Amino acid sequence: MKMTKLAALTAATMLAGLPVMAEGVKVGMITTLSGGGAGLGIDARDGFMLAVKQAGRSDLEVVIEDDQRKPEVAVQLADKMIQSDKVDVLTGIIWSNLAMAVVPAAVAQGKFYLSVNAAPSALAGKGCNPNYFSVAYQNDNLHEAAGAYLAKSGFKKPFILAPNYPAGQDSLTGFKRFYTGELAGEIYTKLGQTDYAAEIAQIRASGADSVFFFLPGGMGISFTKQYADSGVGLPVVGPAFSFDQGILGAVGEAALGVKNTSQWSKDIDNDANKAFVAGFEAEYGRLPSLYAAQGFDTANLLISAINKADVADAAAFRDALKAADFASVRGKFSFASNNHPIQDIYVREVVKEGDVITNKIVGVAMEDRSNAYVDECKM
Amino acid sequence: MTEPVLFTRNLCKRFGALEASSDVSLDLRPGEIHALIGPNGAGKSTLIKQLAGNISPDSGSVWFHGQDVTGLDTIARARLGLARTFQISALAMQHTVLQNVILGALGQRQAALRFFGNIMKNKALRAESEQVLDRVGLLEHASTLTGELSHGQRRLLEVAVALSLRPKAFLMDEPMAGLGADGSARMTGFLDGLRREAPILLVEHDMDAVFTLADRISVLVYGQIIATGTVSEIRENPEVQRAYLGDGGLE
Amino acid sequence: MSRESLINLLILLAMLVVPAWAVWADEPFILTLATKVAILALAGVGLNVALGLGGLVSFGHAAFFGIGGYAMGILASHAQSYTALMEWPVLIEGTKSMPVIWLVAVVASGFAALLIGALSLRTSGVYFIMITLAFGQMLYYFAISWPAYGGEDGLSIYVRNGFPGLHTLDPLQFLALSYGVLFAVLFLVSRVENSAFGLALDAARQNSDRVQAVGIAPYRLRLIAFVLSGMITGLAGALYADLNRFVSPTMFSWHLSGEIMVFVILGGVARLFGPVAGAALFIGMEHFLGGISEFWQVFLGLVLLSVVLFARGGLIGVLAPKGARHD
Amino acid sequence: MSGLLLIEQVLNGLQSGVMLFLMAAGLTLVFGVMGLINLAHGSLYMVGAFAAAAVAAATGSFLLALIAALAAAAAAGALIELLVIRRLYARDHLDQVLATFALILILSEGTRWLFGSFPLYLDVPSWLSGPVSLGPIQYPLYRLAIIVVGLAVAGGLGLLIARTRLGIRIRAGEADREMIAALGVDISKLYTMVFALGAALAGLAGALVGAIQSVQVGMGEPVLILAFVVIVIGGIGSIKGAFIGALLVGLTDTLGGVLLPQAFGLFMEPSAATTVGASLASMAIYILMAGVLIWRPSGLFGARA
Repeated sequence: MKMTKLAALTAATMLAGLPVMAEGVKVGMITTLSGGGAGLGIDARDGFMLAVKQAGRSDLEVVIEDDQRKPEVAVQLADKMIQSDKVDVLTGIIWSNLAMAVVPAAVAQGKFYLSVNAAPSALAGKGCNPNYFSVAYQNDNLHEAAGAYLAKSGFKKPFILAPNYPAGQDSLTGFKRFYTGELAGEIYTKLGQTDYAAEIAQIRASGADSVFFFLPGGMGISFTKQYADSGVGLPVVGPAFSFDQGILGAVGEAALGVKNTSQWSKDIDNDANKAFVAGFEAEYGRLPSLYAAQGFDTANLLISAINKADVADAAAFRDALKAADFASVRGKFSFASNNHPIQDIYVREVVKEGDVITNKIVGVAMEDRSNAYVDECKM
Repeated sequence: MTEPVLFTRNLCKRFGALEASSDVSLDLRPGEIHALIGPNGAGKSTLIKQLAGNISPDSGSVWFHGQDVTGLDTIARARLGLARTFQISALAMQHTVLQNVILGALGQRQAALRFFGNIMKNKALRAESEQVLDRVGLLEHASTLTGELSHGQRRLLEVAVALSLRPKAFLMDEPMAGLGADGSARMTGFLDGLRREAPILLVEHDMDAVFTLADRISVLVYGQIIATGTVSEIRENPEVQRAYLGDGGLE
Repeated sequence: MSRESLINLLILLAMLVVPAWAVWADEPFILTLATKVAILALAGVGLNVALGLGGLVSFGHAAFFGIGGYAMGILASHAQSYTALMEWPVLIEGTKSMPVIWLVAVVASGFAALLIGALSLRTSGVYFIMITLAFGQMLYYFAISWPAYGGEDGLSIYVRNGFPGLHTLDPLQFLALSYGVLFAVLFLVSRVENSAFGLALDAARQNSDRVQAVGIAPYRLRLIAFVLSGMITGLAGALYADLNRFVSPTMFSWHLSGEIMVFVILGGVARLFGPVAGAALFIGMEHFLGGISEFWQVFLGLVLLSVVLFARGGLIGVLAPKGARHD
Repeated sequence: MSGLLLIEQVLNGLQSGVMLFLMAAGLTLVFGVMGLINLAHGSLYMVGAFAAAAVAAATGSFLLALIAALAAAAAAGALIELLVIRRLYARDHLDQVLATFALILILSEGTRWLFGSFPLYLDVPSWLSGPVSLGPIQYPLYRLAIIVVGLAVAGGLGLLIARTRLGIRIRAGEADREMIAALGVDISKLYTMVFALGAALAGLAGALVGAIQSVQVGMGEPVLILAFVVIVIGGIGSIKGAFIGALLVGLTDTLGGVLLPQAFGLFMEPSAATTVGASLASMAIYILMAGVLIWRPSGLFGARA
């Protein structure tokens, strides 16, 4: 039985038995390729591999494995990649809980970890590490931006909700960091909940003037559709996750007009981004998502470091990464002292372009935003 | 007259409109075989279940060895020494014949909660259980899986497990059921000797066996005991003949 | 020697040969994989006490696996951050010592099994399957939404806990330790199977009326079996947490209960080495199929399905069908 | 909380309850008649939703999509019954659990193979979208429609079982398996039909719910667990029990999520109250189920274990 797609990607892996070239870099990508959350991992992988392909380097090998969105599987894959594949750099994890399981042990063993998405606060503050870089954001950023946007736009009484798990709690905390006014209500929903009728009824009854929600994956699809159908009609703002390209197709017109915060959008006006969007569409036949953009940037950051330093010289390689000397699809991009990005965060609106429902930038929520944990990080 | 080993006082049990036991008072005296007969649906099974403790009566009481056991369950009654055989063989079919008997011996000694030591290598238990198997003539099958036994052999094994409890009384629910003429004769011979060890309350359809074995017979019809007496008393009782044996009489 | 013993011996041999080969070929990950097999097999051995011997189809054994895991996670995280677990009424500190963690894991999961078992054993058949599932789900949602120990993120322990005289971070030494625990438990379980308790429990599975009629309470037998089973699975949970140096609520998920059950069925229900064979087969398939296709779970499903339909009694059941047992 | 809001929440609980009933009815029938535990029932729910999304995308018609969901799920059910399930009737529950667990893996990943890894689009049709006024309450029309359809199906199923020949055979099969063979009924055909009927109901639920939720791989599993909770509470094999159980679970889940955090808010500070309340709410239905089983070990209307 031959599965061509992965086979091609892992073909390089098959040569692992050969002696490792002195200057070669081996990357282990652990990401979610099966089950309900597979779309995100596939996008991150495709974005990453697009950059690798464009770079055309023979000294860069990528081993890709499916974590099934299970933390213990991710840990075991990390062990495998470190012990058997002898990778230098790990990347690919989408979910914060998986990152929490993998990253501390990996960096403790002297490996580099470049995050394509997950960036929990624990790894930005006290648990920061010189070998750990988040290329995406710090988890709180998009929520902070949503709070800042609502405050700036003059809303007085937002209703906020998120699932009852650490990332959800971080989300509402992040929102409230930049929105300090009155709240119409604050609720935690069950993780994986699919019916939000009860919450929507509460929103309707609360006298709110706007709604902020963080409901990743299928939860956001369900909420958006049900909210649109309820006729409540208050302005909605959320982080980009629930309005990303992979998801908009499933939400459909229910999402039109929703504002969402993101550090990337396909209409950011710079050459790198234009080339990326066109290249991704040509390669895979679909529009890129936020995760694809993050994967693409991660690979380009890595390649920029390889160009400057030998991975065997950890200190030099670390400095090369930290310089962030690559053309980010986001335009401006640099690392704060805790290895998390300093970047602009935009407000996008969901619009219809021809037949395609997609996002358009309508403003900047925060400029040169770093993160709240810089001072806690001692390294 | 000696105190009965097992007796009931005014047992009543209803299932909806059906009166399964109606004011039943019955006793089992030391050394006797007391047969309980009656047409199908007369309430024999319900009565046995109340004696064994599977179901509790609506009113009335069950006494065993001078103790009111009405509120006790099957397990507690078995521990007091009431050994029961089932109408349909209830055995551990994947166990060997010997293991089934050893289970009985474990129950008798209240020794099931021992977690170490190979039970099949316990010499005392083994010897005792093999002796019981020898008595019912199954010793040569000690290592056979119970599921591979013939029907008749299973009935004998039921009796052997009951014996291993060293009971103070037996409750036997149709031990002859499904046995051929040979098997019945063998079982009859065996039970005949058994009454000296402990009295037997015998529910049985096989009238030959009943008339051969029983010291006394009680006749249950529509949940009521209509007569109790010796074999000849019952044979001659007109009420029994009318109610139970209307067509054909007792053979 | 019976056929089953011969197969057990072969399994034992394979368990030793594979790591030896891995060391020779310098494939340390195979050692990690073998450790995973041993630990999950241990969880299966635990379930098999309830399932195989007691006939109790528990669909909630992840509860005990998770409790064992969290016993490790909570104790080690307190030791790691030098904070006390409890200061009043008695001072309880965290620990990084495996033997202490194991003891806590076994006691805690045993206690949970006592509670869950005492309530669940009032039901039987499908209801028992479902009520154990419900208890597992209850703990799963509790673990997710309980913020003190990481919620859905779980807890990371940066350094594997210690065992006197061993360097536990060394894959080979940790494998040896896991094997040691597995073999000790297998020995213990085989003793229990042959004991008076084992005989009575097995009889209660086959015919509850019979056991009651000889004056033994099946409820008590089953409850003890369930507790023993929960304790073993809890111990496996603590080891598994140490293997990953991480615990999370997924250890409580019903998928995990299902997987532990799959190990047992795949290898052979009520066979001493069944869970070992089953776990090895399952993890082997997971590992190798994962490299073939993104949709490897389809093939895993097909293999499992064929085993149920065409290879009754699991691996050991096919290789050594149960015939007459002679003593 | 105002009375009006409470009424709205009760309606929401009712709506989620009737959808659960569609799922649970098939499970409980299959168990009652064939004695089979089917973990793959949630996959049939997913099949219905995917079929509906595919047909809606191709034709634009929601009604056609519903018909497609019914047909696809029934066909998948019949196929699964013929190929796999019928070999399992004589097996113990353990084998059934393993085999249907394997079916979940095959169906879920097979669907992803076919439809890709991204959620599909399925929306409420325009003629059912938006809210309607029920006196002072604004309530989404589509959800009202779901309640009506669910109750109608429940009624229809009740009639089917009480009045039709198929129903008589189903009841006979529940009471005594040998008896219906003796009646000269082709038992394997009956089993296939019952299984396909259960699958069709699950598929219908998947399509109806898919329009307001997310059509994605794995969507059936949470519902499956809930449906099991329902039939266990109601008593396995009892359609009436499934109906009562579904409403109980729907209401507990919905109202628990709303009321518990507020109840804790009475004596705790707000953020702790929401956390504790939400934690407890997520366990509420399992606590309900354990409670019912401890009180009545064979469920509310269960006859046999």
